[in-house]
Amino acid sequence: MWSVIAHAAVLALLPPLLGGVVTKTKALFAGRRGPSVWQPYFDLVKLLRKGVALSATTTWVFVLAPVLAVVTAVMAGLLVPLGSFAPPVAFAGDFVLFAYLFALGRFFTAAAALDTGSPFEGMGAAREVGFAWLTEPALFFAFLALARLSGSLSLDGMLRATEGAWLQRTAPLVLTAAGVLIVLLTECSRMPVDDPTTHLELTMIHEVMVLDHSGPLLGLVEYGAAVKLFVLEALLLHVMAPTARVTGWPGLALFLLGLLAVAIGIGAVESTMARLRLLHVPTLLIAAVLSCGFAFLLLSR
Amino acid sequence: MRAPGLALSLLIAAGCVLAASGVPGLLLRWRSLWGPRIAASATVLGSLLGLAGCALVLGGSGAAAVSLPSAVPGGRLVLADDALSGFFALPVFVVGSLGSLYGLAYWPPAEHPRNGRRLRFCYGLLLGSITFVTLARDGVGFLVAWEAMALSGYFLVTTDARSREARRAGWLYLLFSHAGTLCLVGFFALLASSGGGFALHALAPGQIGRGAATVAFLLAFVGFGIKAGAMPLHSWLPAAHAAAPSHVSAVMSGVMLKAGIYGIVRAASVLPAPPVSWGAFVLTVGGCSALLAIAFALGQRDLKRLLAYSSIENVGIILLGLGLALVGRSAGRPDWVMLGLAGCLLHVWNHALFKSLLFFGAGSVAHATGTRDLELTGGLARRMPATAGLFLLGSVAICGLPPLNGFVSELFVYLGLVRTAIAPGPAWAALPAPVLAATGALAVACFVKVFGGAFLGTARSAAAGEAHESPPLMLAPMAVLAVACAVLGAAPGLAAPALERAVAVWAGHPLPGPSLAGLAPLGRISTGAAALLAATALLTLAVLPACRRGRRRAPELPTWGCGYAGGSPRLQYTASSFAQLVTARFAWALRPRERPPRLDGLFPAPARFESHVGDSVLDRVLLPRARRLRKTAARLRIYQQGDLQQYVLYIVAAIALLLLFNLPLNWLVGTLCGP
Amino acid sequence: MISLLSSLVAALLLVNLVALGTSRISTVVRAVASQGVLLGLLAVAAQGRLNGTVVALALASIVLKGWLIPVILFRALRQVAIKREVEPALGLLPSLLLGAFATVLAVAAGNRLPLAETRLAPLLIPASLATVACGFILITARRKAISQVLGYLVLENGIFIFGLLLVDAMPFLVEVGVLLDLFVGIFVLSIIIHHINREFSSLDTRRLSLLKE
Amino acid sequence: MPPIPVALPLLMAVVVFYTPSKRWRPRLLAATAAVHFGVTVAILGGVTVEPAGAWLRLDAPGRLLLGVISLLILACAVYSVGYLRYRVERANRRFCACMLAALATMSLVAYAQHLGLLWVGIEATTLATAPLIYFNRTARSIEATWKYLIISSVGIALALLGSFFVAYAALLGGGEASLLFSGLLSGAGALSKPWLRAGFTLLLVGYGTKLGLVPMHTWKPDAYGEAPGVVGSLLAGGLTSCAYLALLRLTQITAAAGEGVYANRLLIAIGLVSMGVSGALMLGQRDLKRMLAYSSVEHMGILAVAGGLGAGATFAALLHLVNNAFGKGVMFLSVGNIHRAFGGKTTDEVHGALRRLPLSGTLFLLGLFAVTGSPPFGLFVSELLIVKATFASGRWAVAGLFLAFLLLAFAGMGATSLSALQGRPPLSARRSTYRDSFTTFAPALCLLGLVLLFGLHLPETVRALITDAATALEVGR
Repeated sequence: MWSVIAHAAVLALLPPLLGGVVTKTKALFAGRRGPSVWQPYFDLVKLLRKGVALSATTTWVFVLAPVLAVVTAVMAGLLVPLGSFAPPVAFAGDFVLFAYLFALGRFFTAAAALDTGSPFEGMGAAREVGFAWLTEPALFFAFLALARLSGSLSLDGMLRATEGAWLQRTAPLVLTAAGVLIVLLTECSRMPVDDPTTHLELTMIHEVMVLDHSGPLLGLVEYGAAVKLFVLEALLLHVMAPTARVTGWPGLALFLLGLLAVAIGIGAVESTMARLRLLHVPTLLIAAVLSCGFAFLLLSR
Repeated sequence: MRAPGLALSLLIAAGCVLAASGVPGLLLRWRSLWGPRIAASATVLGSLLGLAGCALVLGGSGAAAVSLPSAVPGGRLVLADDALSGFFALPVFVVGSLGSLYGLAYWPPAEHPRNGRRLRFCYGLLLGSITFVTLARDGVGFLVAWEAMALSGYFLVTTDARSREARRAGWLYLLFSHAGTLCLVGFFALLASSGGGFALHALAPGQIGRGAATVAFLLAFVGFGIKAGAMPLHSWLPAAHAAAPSHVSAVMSGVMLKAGIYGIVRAASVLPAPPVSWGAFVLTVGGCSALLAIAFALGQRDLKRLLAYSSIENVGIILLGLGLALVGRSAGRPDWVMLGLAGCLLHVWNHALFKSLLFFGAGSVAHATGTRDLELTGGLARRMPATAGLFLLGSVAICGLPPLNGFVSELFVYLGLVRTAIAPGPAWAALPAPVLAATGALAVACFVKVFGGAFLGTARSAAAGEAHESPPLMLAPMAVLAVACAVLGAAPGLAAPALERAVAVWAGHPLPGPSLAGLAPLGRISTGAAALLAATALLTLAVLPACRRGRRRAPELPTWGCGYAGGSPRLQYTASSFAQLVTARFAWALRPRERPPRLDGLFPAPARFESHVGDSVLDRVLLPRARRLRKTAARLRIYQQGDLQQYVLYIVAAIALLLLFNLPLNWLVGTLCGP
Repeated sequence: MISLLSSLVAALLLVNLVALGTSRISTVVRAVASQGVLLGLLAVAAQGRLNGTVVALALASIVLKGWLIPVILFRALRQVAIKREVEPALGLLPSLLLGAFATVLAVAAGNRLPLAETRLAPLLIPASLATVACGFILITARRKAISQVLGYLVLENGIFIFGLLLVDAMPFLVEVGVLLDLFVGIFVLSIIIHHINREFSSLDTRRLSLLKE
Repeated sequence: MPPIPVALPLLMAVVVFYTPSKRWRPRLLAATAAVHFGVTVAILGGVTVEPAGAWLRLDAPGRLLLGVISLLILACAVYSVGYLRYRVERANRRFCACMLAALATMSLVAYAQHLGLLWVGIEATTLATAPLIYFNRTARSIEATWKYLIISSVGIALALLGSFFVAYAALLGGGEASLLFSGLLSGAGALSKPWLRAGFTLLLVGYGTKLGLVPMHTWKPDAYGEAPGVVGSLLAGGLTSCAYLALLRLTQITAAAGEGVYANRLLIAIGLVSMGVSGALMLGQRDLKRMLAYSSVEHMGILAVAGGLGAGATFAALLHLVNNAFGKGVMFLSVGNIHRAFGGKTTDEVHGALRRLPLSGTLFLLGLFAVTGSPPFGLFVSELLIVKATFASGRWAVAGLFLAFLLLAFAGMGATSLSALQGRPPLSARRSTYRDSFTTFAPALCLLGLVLLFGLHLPETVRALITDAATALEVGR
C-alpha cells in the first residue's frame, strides 16, 4: 500500500527535478552558476497561472494533445518498478501498453503541431514521427532480450531479472543498455538528436512542435516531457544498474539517487556532445536497433 | 436440439436476402427513390437475420449442415456453419448494412442515373456471395460463391464504366482474381485427387503426402492471398479501391479481403500436420506486407489509395497472427495457437470496423470537396467537425493505439510472439515483433499525415474551403462503427468466448491449457482504458475554462509564424513533405519517380519539383514481364501469314515429327508428361 | 502376273514424275486422268480374279478419275483461261528431283516395314507412299490454285493404291462413298476456283493472303 | 435403309434446295431441325428402337453426339430464321440446304460404326459446310473457303491413309481385316504395333486437322472469322465434336492394343501445344471472331489433354465436349449479332457493345466467363475434373501448364472482349438498323442456360448419357 502511494508521489513530484538537474549540470559544465534545480517547478507554477492564447486555425485537437501527453506519460510511469518496489500495475504484456502509450501521446502531439498550420511545427512533427519508427523496434528488441533473459512477460519481471545477470550475461545487457540510452535521448529530444535549448526553429524537433502552446497547455507539455524523461530514465537505470538488491525504502532512496546520477550523466553528454546533423540521426537509431537486436540474438542462442 | 439448424437456416436466409436485395431496384425506373430504399431495407433485414445466426453460432450452438446434389458426379454442394464461418460472416452483415445506408446518401439516383441500379444489384450480390463463401463446405460450391463474389466485385469497381481509369483498374482486378481462382481450382483438384471427393473437411494425416500437402498449401496461399492482398500479390488492390465508390471500397477492404483471409485460415485448418516451414513462410510474408505496405501508404497522395495500402498492412498483421498459430500448431504449443489465431481473428473484425469507418470518412471528404488528393484538402475539421472526430477515432484505432480495438488484437500477437521468445530453443519466431513495432510507429506517422493533411491546418484549395458537413445518413453509420471500435477496445472480454470457439474449430478440438482470458490481460485492458479516458476527461475539463477565456479574448489570433507574418496556406507543411523523411528511407522499395527542379545562377527562376510513388511490383515487375510476353507471343504471328502452301507444309512437318521421330519424341514427351 | 503388276506400278510412278516435271497444267490434268485409268487396271490386276466388287470398283475409278473429274477440271481451265504454271514456289527440276528422291525413299522404307504377304504389299505400299509424297510436293510447290487441286488428286490416288490391299476389308459401299466424296470435293473446288478467278482475277495463291495474323 | 436422323435432313435438304420461296426456306430449315430434335429425343428416350445394323448403329457415344448436334443445330436453325431476315440481300438457297446437309452428315458420323464409314461422314461434313463459309460471297470469304477445303481435305486424306494403316495392322494381325470398331476392339491385341502406331499418328493428324489442333489449326481463324456467326457455332460446336469422338474411338482401340501410353503422350503433348499457341495468339487479338476461333483451338487442346489422361478422365472429356459445344454456340451467335449491329468485328470498330446491344452484349460477356471456365458455368466443372484427373495421374507438370495456359487464354480473350463491350459505341453503330429480336437472341440464351445448368446441377438423364458413353469408351483402356 505504502509502496503504491510512494510510487505515485515520486512519479508525480520528482520528474521536474531531473530536468532541473540536467540544466544545472550543463550550466556548471559551461562554467555558469545557472538556475536552481527547482526552477522547473517555478516555471510550471507560473505557466499554470497564465492565460491561454489559441490560434484561430486550431481545433480541439490542439487542446487535447498536451492533456494526453501528460496522461500517457503518467500511466506509463505506473508500469515501471521504482527500485525494489513493484509497480502499482503489472500484467503480462504491459510492456506493449508502455510503448503504445507513448505512441498515443506522440500521435496527438504531432497532430496538434499540424493543427496550427505553421510550416515549422509541421517540420518538427514530421521529424518526431520520422524518428520514432526506428526507436520502437529498438525498444522492442530490448524488451525481447529482457523477456528472454527473465522468462517474464511483464515489465516488472523483465526489469528485475537484470538482477545478478550482469555477471554471466554482461555483453547482451551492455548492448541493451546502450540501445535504450539512445532511445531515451531520442524520445526525450536530447542531444545529440535534438537541442532543447536552441532558438533556431529549423533545427528543432520537440520544442518546435509546441511553439504555439501557451500557459497551462505549455505547462502540461513541459510536465509531460519531464515525466517521460523520468520514466525512460527509470527503465534505463533498471537495465544498466540493478538496484533491487537493496530492498525496502533504502532501495527506493538508492534508486532515486541513481536517477539523479543518470540525469547528471545526460547533462554531461549534452554539454560535451554536439548535435548530429538531422540526416545522420537515423544512422544512430539504426545503431540502437542493431545493438538491441544483437543482444537478443546473443541471448537466444 | 433445434438451435444448429436454426442458425444455419438464418444464415442461408440472410445470404439469399442480401444477394437478392438489389433485384427489385432493377425492375424500377432509375429515377425512382424506391429502388435504393428497398435495397437498403432488404440489406438491413438480411443483415439482422445474419446477425441473429452469427449470434447463435458464436454462442456455441453446435454446427449443422445441408447438402444438395452438385454437377460433379458423386459430389454434393454442402453448406454448413461453425464458429469460424460465423466469425467471418459477422463483418459482412455489420459493414454491409451500414454501407448500404451510407450509400443512400452517398450514391443517390439523382446524381448517378446510369449506374445506380447496377451498383446496388452487384452490391447485394457481393454481400450474399461472401456469406455463402463462409458457409460452403465443398470445392464446387465454394468456387461458385467465390467467383460470384469476384465478378460482382469487378462490376462494382467498374461502376463508373465511362472512366478509363476505372476500366483499367477493373481489368487488373479481374485478371488477378482469375489467376487466384485458377490457383484455387488447382488446390481443390489436388485435394480431391488425394483426399477423395471435393468436400472441404479436415484431412487425416496419412491422407495426403508431404509434397502434395505443401503444393496444396502454396496454391491455396497464392489463390487466397491474391484476394487478401498479401504483399507481392497485392498490385490489383490500390487501383481497385480507389476506383470504386467509397462505401463499396469499405466493403471490399473491410469484408472481401477477409474472404481471402478466411480461405487461408480454412485451408490451413484442413491440411494436416503443417511443417514448421509453413508458419515461417506465413510469418515472413506477413511481416514484409505489414512493413512495406505502410511505407507505400506513407508515399501516397490519393486518400483512398493510401487507405488501400494500409489495408495491405493490416492483412500483414493478420497473417503474422496466423503464422504464429501455424508455428504453434507444428510445435505443439496451444498457447501460441490461441494467442496467434485470436489476434488474427480479432484483427479481422477490428480492421473491418475501422477501415470501413475510414473509407466512409474518405467518401465524405471526397463528397464534400470533390477531391481525394491530400495536397488539395486541409482545414476540414472546422467545416465538418463530426466527420473529423469520427475519422480521428478511426485513425487512432487503426494505429493500434490504446484504448481502442486495434490495440487489443496487436497485443495478442505481441504476447504470442514474445512467448515464442521466452520458450526454450531458438527464438526466431519472435523476430516479427520489432517489425510489428516499426509498423505501428509508421502507421502513426501515416495517419497523422492523413488526418493532418485532410482535416487540420488551413484549406489548401477553394473546394476544401467551401466543404460542407455530410448528411446524418452518412454520419450515423460512421458513428455506429466508431462505437463498435470503442466497445471492442474497452471490453475485449466480450469477444473472448467467440474467439475461443473459433480457435477450437480451427484446431479441430478445444485447446488444452489456459483460456484466452488466462493468456491475455483482458480485464486489465478494460481498467486501463477506463483510467485513460477518465484521466483525460478530468484534465481536459481542468484546462478547458482557460482555453475558453483565451478564445474569447482573442478570437482572430493567427498562428505564430516565427516572425514571418505573411502566412499563406501553401506555406503549410504538405502531406508529402511530412512523409518525405520516412519515404526517403524506403526509396529502395517505393522507387518514387522524382523530377527534381533545375536551380542555377544566383537568382534561380521559379522551379517545380514533382514526385510520384507508383506500385513498384506492378510497374517494375509485372508490367514489363507482361509486355515482354506480348512481344514474344506476337512473334508467333509471322508463322501465320496466310500462305496456304506453308500451312500444308506444317501438316507434313507434323506428320514427320510425330511419325519419323516418334521414338525420340516419345521419350521426350515421356520425360515431360510422365507415363 | 507380277510383271504386269510391277509394270503398272512403274507406270504410276512415272506418271507422278511427269506431273511433277511439267509446267503445262493441261498435261498435269492428263497425267492425273491416266493415273486414274491405271488405278482401275491395277485394282483388277491386284486382285488377280474378276469378281463383281473389283470390276465395279475398277469401273468407278476409271469413270470418275479417268473421265469425269478431268472433264470438270478442263472446264475450269477453260473458264479461267490459264495454260501453264509460271514461276512455281519450287522450281520444276528441284521438285522433280524431290519426287524421285521421295520415291526411292518410299521403296527403301517399304522393304523395312513388316508386311502381311509378299505378293502385293512390297509393290503397292512403296508406290502408295511415293504417290502420296508426290501429291504433297505438287500441293506445296505450285502456286496456281488448280495445281493444288491436282496435287490433292494425286494424294488421293496414292491412298487409293494402299486401299487396294484391303479390298476385302473395305466394304464396297465405303469405297464408293470415298470416291463420291472425292468427286463432290473436286466439284466444289472447281466452283471455288471459278470464284477465285472472278474475285482475284488470277489463280495465284499468293494473292490469297488477305487473311493473316 | 439409313436411319431417320440421317435420311430426314438429307431429304429435306433437297426439298429446301428446290423451294422457290426465299421466306419459306429458313422456316423449313427450322422445322426440320425441330423434327430432327424430336426424333433424337425419342431415340435417346428409348421410345423408338434403332435398327442394329453392323455399320450404322447408335452406341452410347453416338447417342451423346447425336443429342449434342441435334440440339445445337436446332438453336442455329432458329437463329438463322432471324438472321436471314436481316440478310435479305443474300440468296439463302445454298445456306439452308447446306445446313441440313451438315446436320445429316454429322448424324451419319454419330451412327458410323465402321472406320471407313466414319471417314466418309467426316469428309462429307467438310464438303457440306464449305458453302456455308462462303455465304458472304466476299473475296475474304472465298479465300477462307479455299483454305478450309484444301487443308481439311489434305488432313482428311491423311486420316483415310491412317485408317488403311489400322486396317492393314489388323490384316497383319492375322484377323480378318474388318474395320468395325467392335471387331477392332475385340481383336485389338493382335494388331501389328508399328502399323497401328503409324496409323494412329496419321489419324491424329488427320482428325486433328478437323479439330484444329496446332499446327493443323491454320484454317480455323480464317474460316470462323469469315463465316457468319451461326456457321461458326455450327463448326466450333458440331464439327469439332464429331472429329473428337472419332479421335476418342481410335485412342480407345490403340489403348486396347497396348499402345495406350504412346497415344496418351501424343495427345497430351499436342494438346498442351495447342493450348499454349492458341493462348499466345489470343493475346492482343483484335478480331473478335478470330479470337473465338483460337479459343476453340484452345478448347480442342483441353479435350486432347483430357483424352490423353486415360481412363477416369473420359467422363470429364465428354462433359467438356458438351459444354464446349453449347458455350461456343453462345459466343458465336452473340458475336454474330454484334457483327450485324456494328458492321465490323474488330475492336477498332466495336466499342460499347453492352450499351448498343444490352441483350447480346450481356450474353457475350457471360459467354466469355463461361468459356474461360469461370464458375458457375459447366466448363468450369469439366475443367476442374480434368485438372483433378491430371493430378490423380501424377502429371504435375501437365497440370501446372494446363492452369497457366488457361490464365493466358483468359488474359487474351478478356482484354479483347472487354474493350469491345465497354466504352461508347461509335456513331455508325448507333445508326445501324440491327436490333435484337427474339429469334436472334433466344437460342443463344437457351444454350447459355444449359451451360449454366450443367455447371450447377447435371440433370440425371444427361449424366446417364455421358456416363454410358464414358464407360463404353473406356472398355479396354
